Amino acid sequence: MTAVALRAEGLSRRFGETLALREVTLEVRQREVVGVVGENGAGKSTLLKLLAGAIAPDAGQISVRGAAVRWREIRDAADAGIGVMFQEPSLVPGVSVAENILLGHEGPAVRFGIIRWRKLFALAKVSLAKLGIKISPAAVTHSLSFSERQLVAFARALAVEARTREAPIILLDEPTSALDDRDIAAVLRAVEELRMRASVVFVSHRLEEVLRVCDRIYVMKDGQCVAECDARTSTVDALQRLMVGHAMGTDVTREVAASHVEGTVCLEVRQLGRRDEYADVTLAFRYGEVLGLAGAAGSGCEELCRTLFGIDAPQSGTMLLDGQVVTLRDPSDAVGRAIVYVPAERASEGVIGEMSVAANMTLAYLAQFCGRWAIDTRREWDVAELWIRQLRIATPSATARVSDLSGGNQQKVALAKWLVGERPRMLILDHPARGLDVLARRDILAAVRELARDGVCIVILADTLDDLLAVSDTVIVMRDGRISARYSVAGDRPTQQLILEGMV
Amino acid sequence: MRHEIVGTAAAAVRLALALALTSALPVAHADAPCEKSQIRLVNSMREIAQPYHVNLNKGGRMFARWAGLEDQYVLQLNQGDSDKQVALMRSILATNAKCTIFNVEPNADVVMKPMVDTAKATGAWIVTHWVYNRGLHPFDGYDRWIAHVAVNSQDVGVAVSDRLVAAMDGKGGIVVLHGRLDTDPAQKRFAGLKAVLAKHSGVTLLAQQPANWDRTAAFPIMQAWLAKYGDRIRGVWAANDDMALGALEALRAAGLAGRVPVVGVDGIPEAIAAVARGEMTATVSSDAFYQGSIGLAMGVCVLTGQAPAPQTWSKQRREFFLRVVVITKDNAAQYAKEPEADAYAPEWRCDNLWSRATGPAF
Amino acid sequence: MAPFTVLIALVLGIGAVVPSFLSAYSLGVLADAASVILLLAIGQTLIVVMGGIDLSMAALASLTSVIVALLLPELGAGAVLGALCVAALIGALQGLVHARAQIPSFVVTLAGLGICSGIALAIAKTTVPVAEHYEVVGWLDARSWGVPHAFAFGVTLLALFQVALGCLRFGRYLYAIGMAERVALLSGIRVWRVKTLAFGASGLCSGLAGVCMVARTSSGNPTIADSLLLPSIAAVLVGGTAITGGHGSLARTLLGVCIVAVMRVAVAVAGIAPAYEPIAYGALVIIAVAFTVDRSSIGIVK
Amino acid sequence: MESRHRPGILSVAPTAVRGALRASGPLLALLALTIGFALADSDFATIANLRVILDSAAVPLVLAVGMTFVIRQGSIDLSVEGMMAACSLLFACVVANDRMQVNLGWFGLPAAAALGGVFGLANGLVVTRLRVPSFMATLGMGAIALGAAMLMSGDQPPLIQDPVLRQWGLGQTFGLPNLALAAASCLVVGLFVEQYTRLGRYGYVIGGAEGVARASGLDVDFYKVLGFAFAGLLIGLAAAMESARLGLGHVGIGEGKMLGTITAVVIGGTPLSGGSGSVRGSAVGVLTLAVLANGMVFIGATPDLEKAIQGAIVLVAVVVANWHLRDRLRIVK
Repeated sequence: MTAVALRAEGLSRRFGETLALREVTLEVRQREVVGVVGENGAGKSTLLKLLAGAIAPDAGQISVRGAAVRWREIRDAADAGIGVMFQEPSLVPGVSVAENILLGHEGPAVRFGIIRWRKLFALAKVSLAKLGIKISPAAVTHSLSFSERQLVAFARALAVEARTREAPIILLDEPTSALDDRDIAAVLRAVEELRMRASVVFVSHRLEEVLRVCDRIYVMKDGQCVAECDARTSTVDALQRLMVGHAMGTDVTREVAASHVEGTVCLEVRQLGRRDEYADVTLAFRYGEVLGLAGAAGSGCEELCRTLFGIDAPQSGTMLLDGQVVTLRDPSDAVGRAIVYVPAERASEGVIGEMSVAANMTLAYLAQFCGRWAIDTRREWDVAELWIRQLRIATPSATARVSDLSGGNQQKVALAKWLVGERPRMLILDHPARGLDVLARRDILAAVRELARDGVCIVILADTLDDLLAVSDTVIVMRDGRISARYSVAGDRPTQQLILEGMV
Repeated sequence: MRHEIVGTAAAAVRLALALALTSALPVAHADAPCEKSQIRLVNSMREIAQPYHVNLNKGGRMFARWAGLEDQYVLQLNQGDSDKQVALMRSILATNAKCTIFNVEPNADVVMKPMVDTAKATGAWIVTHWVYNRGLHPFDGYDRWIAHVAVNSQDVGVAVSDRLVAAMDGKGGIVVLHGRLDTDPAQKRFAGLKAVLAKHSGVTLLAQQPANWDRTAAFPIMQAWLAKYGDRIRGVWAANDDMALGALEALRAAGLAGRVPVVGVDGIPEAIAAVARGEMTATVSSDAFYQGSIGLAMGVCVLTGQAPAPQTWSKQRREFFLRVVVITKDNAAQYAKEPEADAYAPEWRCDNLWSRATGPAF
Repeated sequence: MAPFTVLIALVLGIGAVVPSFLSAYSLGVLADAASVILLLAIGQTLIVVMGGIDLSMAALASLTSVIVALLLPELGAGAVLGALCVAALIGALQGLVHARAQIPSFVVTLAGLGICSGIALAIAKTTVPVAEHYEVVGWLDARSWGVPHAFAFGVTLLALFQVALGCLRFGRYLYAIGMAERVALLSGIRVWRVKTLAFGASGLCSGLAGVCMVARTSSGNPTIADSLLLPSIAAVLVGGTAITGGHGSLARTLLGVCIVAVMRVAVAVAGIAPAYEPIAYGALVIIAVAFTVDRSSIGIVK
Repeated sequence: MESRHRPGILSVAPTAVRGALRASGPLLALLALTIGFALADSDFATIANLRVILDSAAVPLVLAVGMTFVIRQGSIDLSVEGMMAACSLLFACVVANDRMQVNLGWFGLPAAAALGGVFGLANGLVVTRLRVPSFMATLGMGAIALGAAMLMSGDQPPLIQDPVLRQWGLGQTFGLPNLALAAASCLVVGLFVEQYTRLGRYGYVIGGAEGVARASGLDVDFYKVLGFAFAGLLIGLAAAMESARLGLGHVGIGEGKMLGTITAVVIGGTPLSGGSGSVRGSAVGVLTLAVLANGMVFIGATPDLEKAIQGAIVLVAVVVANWHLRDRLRIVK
């Protein structure tokens, strides 16, 4: 058995009323990949933050290569050879990729206080090359796509290698959550390579991945470490049982497709076009129907949704809402016509972290919670309580701050925002299950089906084709700004392969 | 409450007055309103970074020392904040109001009414300077407002403008730097210039700009004018010395210092030196030392009973224009050095407080 | 409540040096001096909570004072109402330009500052005294039971706005915009309307400040309130409201106003030599804010 | 399991054309303003007047270079006026003058800059150690510096009598004002520091995402302090330049400079929230204001309305320069 690289013993951490982590003990040996799995809110991210020195434990002890350590800040951990990639891609938008990768460790590229850009780019390239990705180190970070930023964050965690003589310890929190297959493969390959020379803690909700790359797996539940198993002998089902206490069904329950009655048209677009984004899009969105949009980046799906929500005006074509020609001036106009939107980046776009759960839920339909003059807080809380129950939102109370909730629960709050008032006509969902665990994902997708059954017209951009096929009635595939294929999920039974072919 | 104070104060003054009339003694009498040790002298002004204000303060302190009241001399600075000037006055009057004398350089004319009203309400004594206070006069029921010592800004404007026109031989273009336009001196001094220009058709006003009494603001404006008008500028008229000196430096940069006549107002030492060197043509002094001290002198005379109560004074003695001096190369040497208390002592005497009055103001 | 402690400490500290400072008279004077800053700070708080800044308030107050002073003899109370409407309108217009043209509030209101003071200067030239119909505004300059009416008026207005912030949709939206404007936009809130309304309200507060200045000086003047801009912003921040938006309250602003008002005269009253006054003032500002900043809810101090 | 490559509909990146336009907005405003004045007054577009504009932009430019660093790191510096006063007095007192028997000659410049640096350092320490928001910290420090200046000023402002320094302040070299050349060197230094040093790069990081900066182990406080100190140095230098030009140490030397500098930086494209913007943009902002002030003198508008006209022009110029950036989801504070 090889030596222990990182050991945590009896770590506990409390956030306000919630005990996020309870006496967790974990051990990572040299050249070992350790998986940590658990539902959202099980304490995985908190554990990683403690290990990385981002927050201090209330109790417990961390030791690195046998020596007890007490970190005051992340830098101390970084100096000890710990590289970390957090779940929220924490990059600085206004500077180059290279600067982000080497942030705080530019030393080798600085001589006499002067930054030598060529050297800096070269250093960054080394880290990027390990992942086999082609992003220019000189690119400004805010011009990158979401997945590219994710990869840059990973590259940053790897950059610690160049700085330590010891074998590095790499902590990865959901490194694959927003990536496509090619990039996921690159990440997993990189982790495999790291095994040769480093120790890795790999947190993911994609259990197949975890089983593939990890040697040992810790299972967390409610802030505790409930099991430790050998990856070679474990299975997805076994892990799930340990995580939630019982076996999971295969997937989202959905109605038998045959019983689906075609609803009346809610929104119709005719020959819609905008700049070089999309052209000649003619589509009908029906009440009670979930319409999934599929397409690679640049296919025009995102841009079309922007137009549907009134963010960008179309340059040609017409939109008809309930048969009437309509022009959406801005998002508030869309909301006024009951066309609503759940954004992808919930932390910065979906919810206000510093406001209470109740205030977030009522933000959009506040007028309905007002008496003659004032906001009726009693009613506000009642409705919030109702939806907390309905969507099974795990929160201490309706007055808790949303930022204290886990990602899945935040997403539910973002969804509930559109449900507390009258039913919206049309609901646009932008990657609603991104970064969510199996259970939260199932809850969200089930809620979407439920809404469709209630007659809401739903447009969804999904993270995975799995999600897309699980929840949609109709799938529209777009390529180069045009619709390349349409499928009725119940009738055509399109395979993932078929849809992929339409996309590229 | 307020009426009571005023009432009793008025009664006291009437009593003092009666005694003063019956008594033949010229010195302080037993029933003077205040003991000397109680008297507090307050000079309220903008700041003490500019030479004019430095001299105001020096004049006040010089008088206090001369009168043996230096320990009771208080300086209040408002840093250009009118509201603060009033607030400061009101704060200090929490104690010993009736023996406090304010000599006020108003930050703006709007502070006049609140300040004299405060004096009226608390029983403090006040002498004001400078501004044109439309419809507001010490003799209209303000027994504690000893006097308003005004400066005839229009005459000042005329005086410097005359020197400027003379230096230009009565022809050519001039440029004008205004002070803060909402202030009375800025408007009146310019009115004086316009009056002079009306008589000299050879002199034309090329351009005018406000430079906020400020040297740094005047510099780039003068530069721009030089670029635009070049040698068509035959004279520079500035509403104060600070701006005149800023314009002078711009002229110096263009190699024109001493070749284009410049006039200003205030008589600050630097300007007097520039006049002596021949780089400025003229400046006008209202004598800050005198302005900083005369109000305090009046107050002490009244409070020690050496002068009768103000309401018995004639209107001309309660609101009058101050004599000003035009400083040119001829007399610059005379004003170049700091004056001594002895020079002012005769004018602080209680029977000679109006030696520089040139007649009723307004 | 840290700002409260600081205020008490300040007052008692000065009281120890200058006992007369604690007299009812002195405190009344203080409240009186604070009243205009208070009115300006109320409006400023609304804008700062939203994450913006309004540099035009003092100039707008000056403009209002001029309008009131010019029209009072002819229109009486109508002049006050008219001037307040104009002030609110100018404020709202700035908000509209800020929100619709998407120009930083700093730039819009800075331009507004120039425009307001320019117009004030152009229509008034210099001080406009008020004699006729002074009683329409004069009551603001009087006192009841030692409390200056202007201050009482300011506190009442502050209480009203505080209730509005806490109970009305407007208040909720204001904080939402301050905390996460993007979320507010995506939630269908008509952000531009809220901004226009908020700037309109701050314009109204400026107008009221201008009216108070007329009452206090019985005249209008194109630069009458200009020196109060920085103290009024300082008051908001000293109270602990974050300039980055989303945090803070009017209650904090009230304390901030009191602290600033005390500091403004305290240094002079305490008898520090004039040349050392700014130094003492500056040090006091830093020390006071070091205690009052609400670090628990403001993560990053900008 | 299949998955796709998706940024989410709100993070669709702006096209290259828009990005380019975004950067050039302030420059367009400057050009439009210049052309406007040139059309309004034929004497405006002359070499002589260009010199005047460059000369009048010199001191504001030095200030704006420093202010850009402070604003970009998410702070603000309101101590400009007080600090300029103190540095100006110090400068006048240590070069040949009519009051003190000291004569450091050219070393007066570094002395003034050093005093500015010290005040800047103090600003930074108050912000980072006492955690006082920079708005209030620098407001207080400005008052302290002003007090110090008043103490140094005493009864009479010290007059500078060093002919070499006066000539530097007023004269020209190669047909360009000396101060404009000095300011241009400051601009070059600013560009270099911005691009090639940690101070410059971390400014973007700290202003853009202070949390990330801290999480990455940057010594955020150190670089914030450094940013303030750098701005302080330049303020000191600007004060010395202005003093050399006017020939004295003057308490009011910075009057109006604080708001002017911040305005220049903001219309030059650096948002008050920090994280982006460049010294280059600020230079454009400074030139815009210099052209505006100069053009107003040329047009000779009625003094009463001048402030109003100036305000209106700034507003219109900024609105026009930014109109193409309008977006239904754009956040502008």
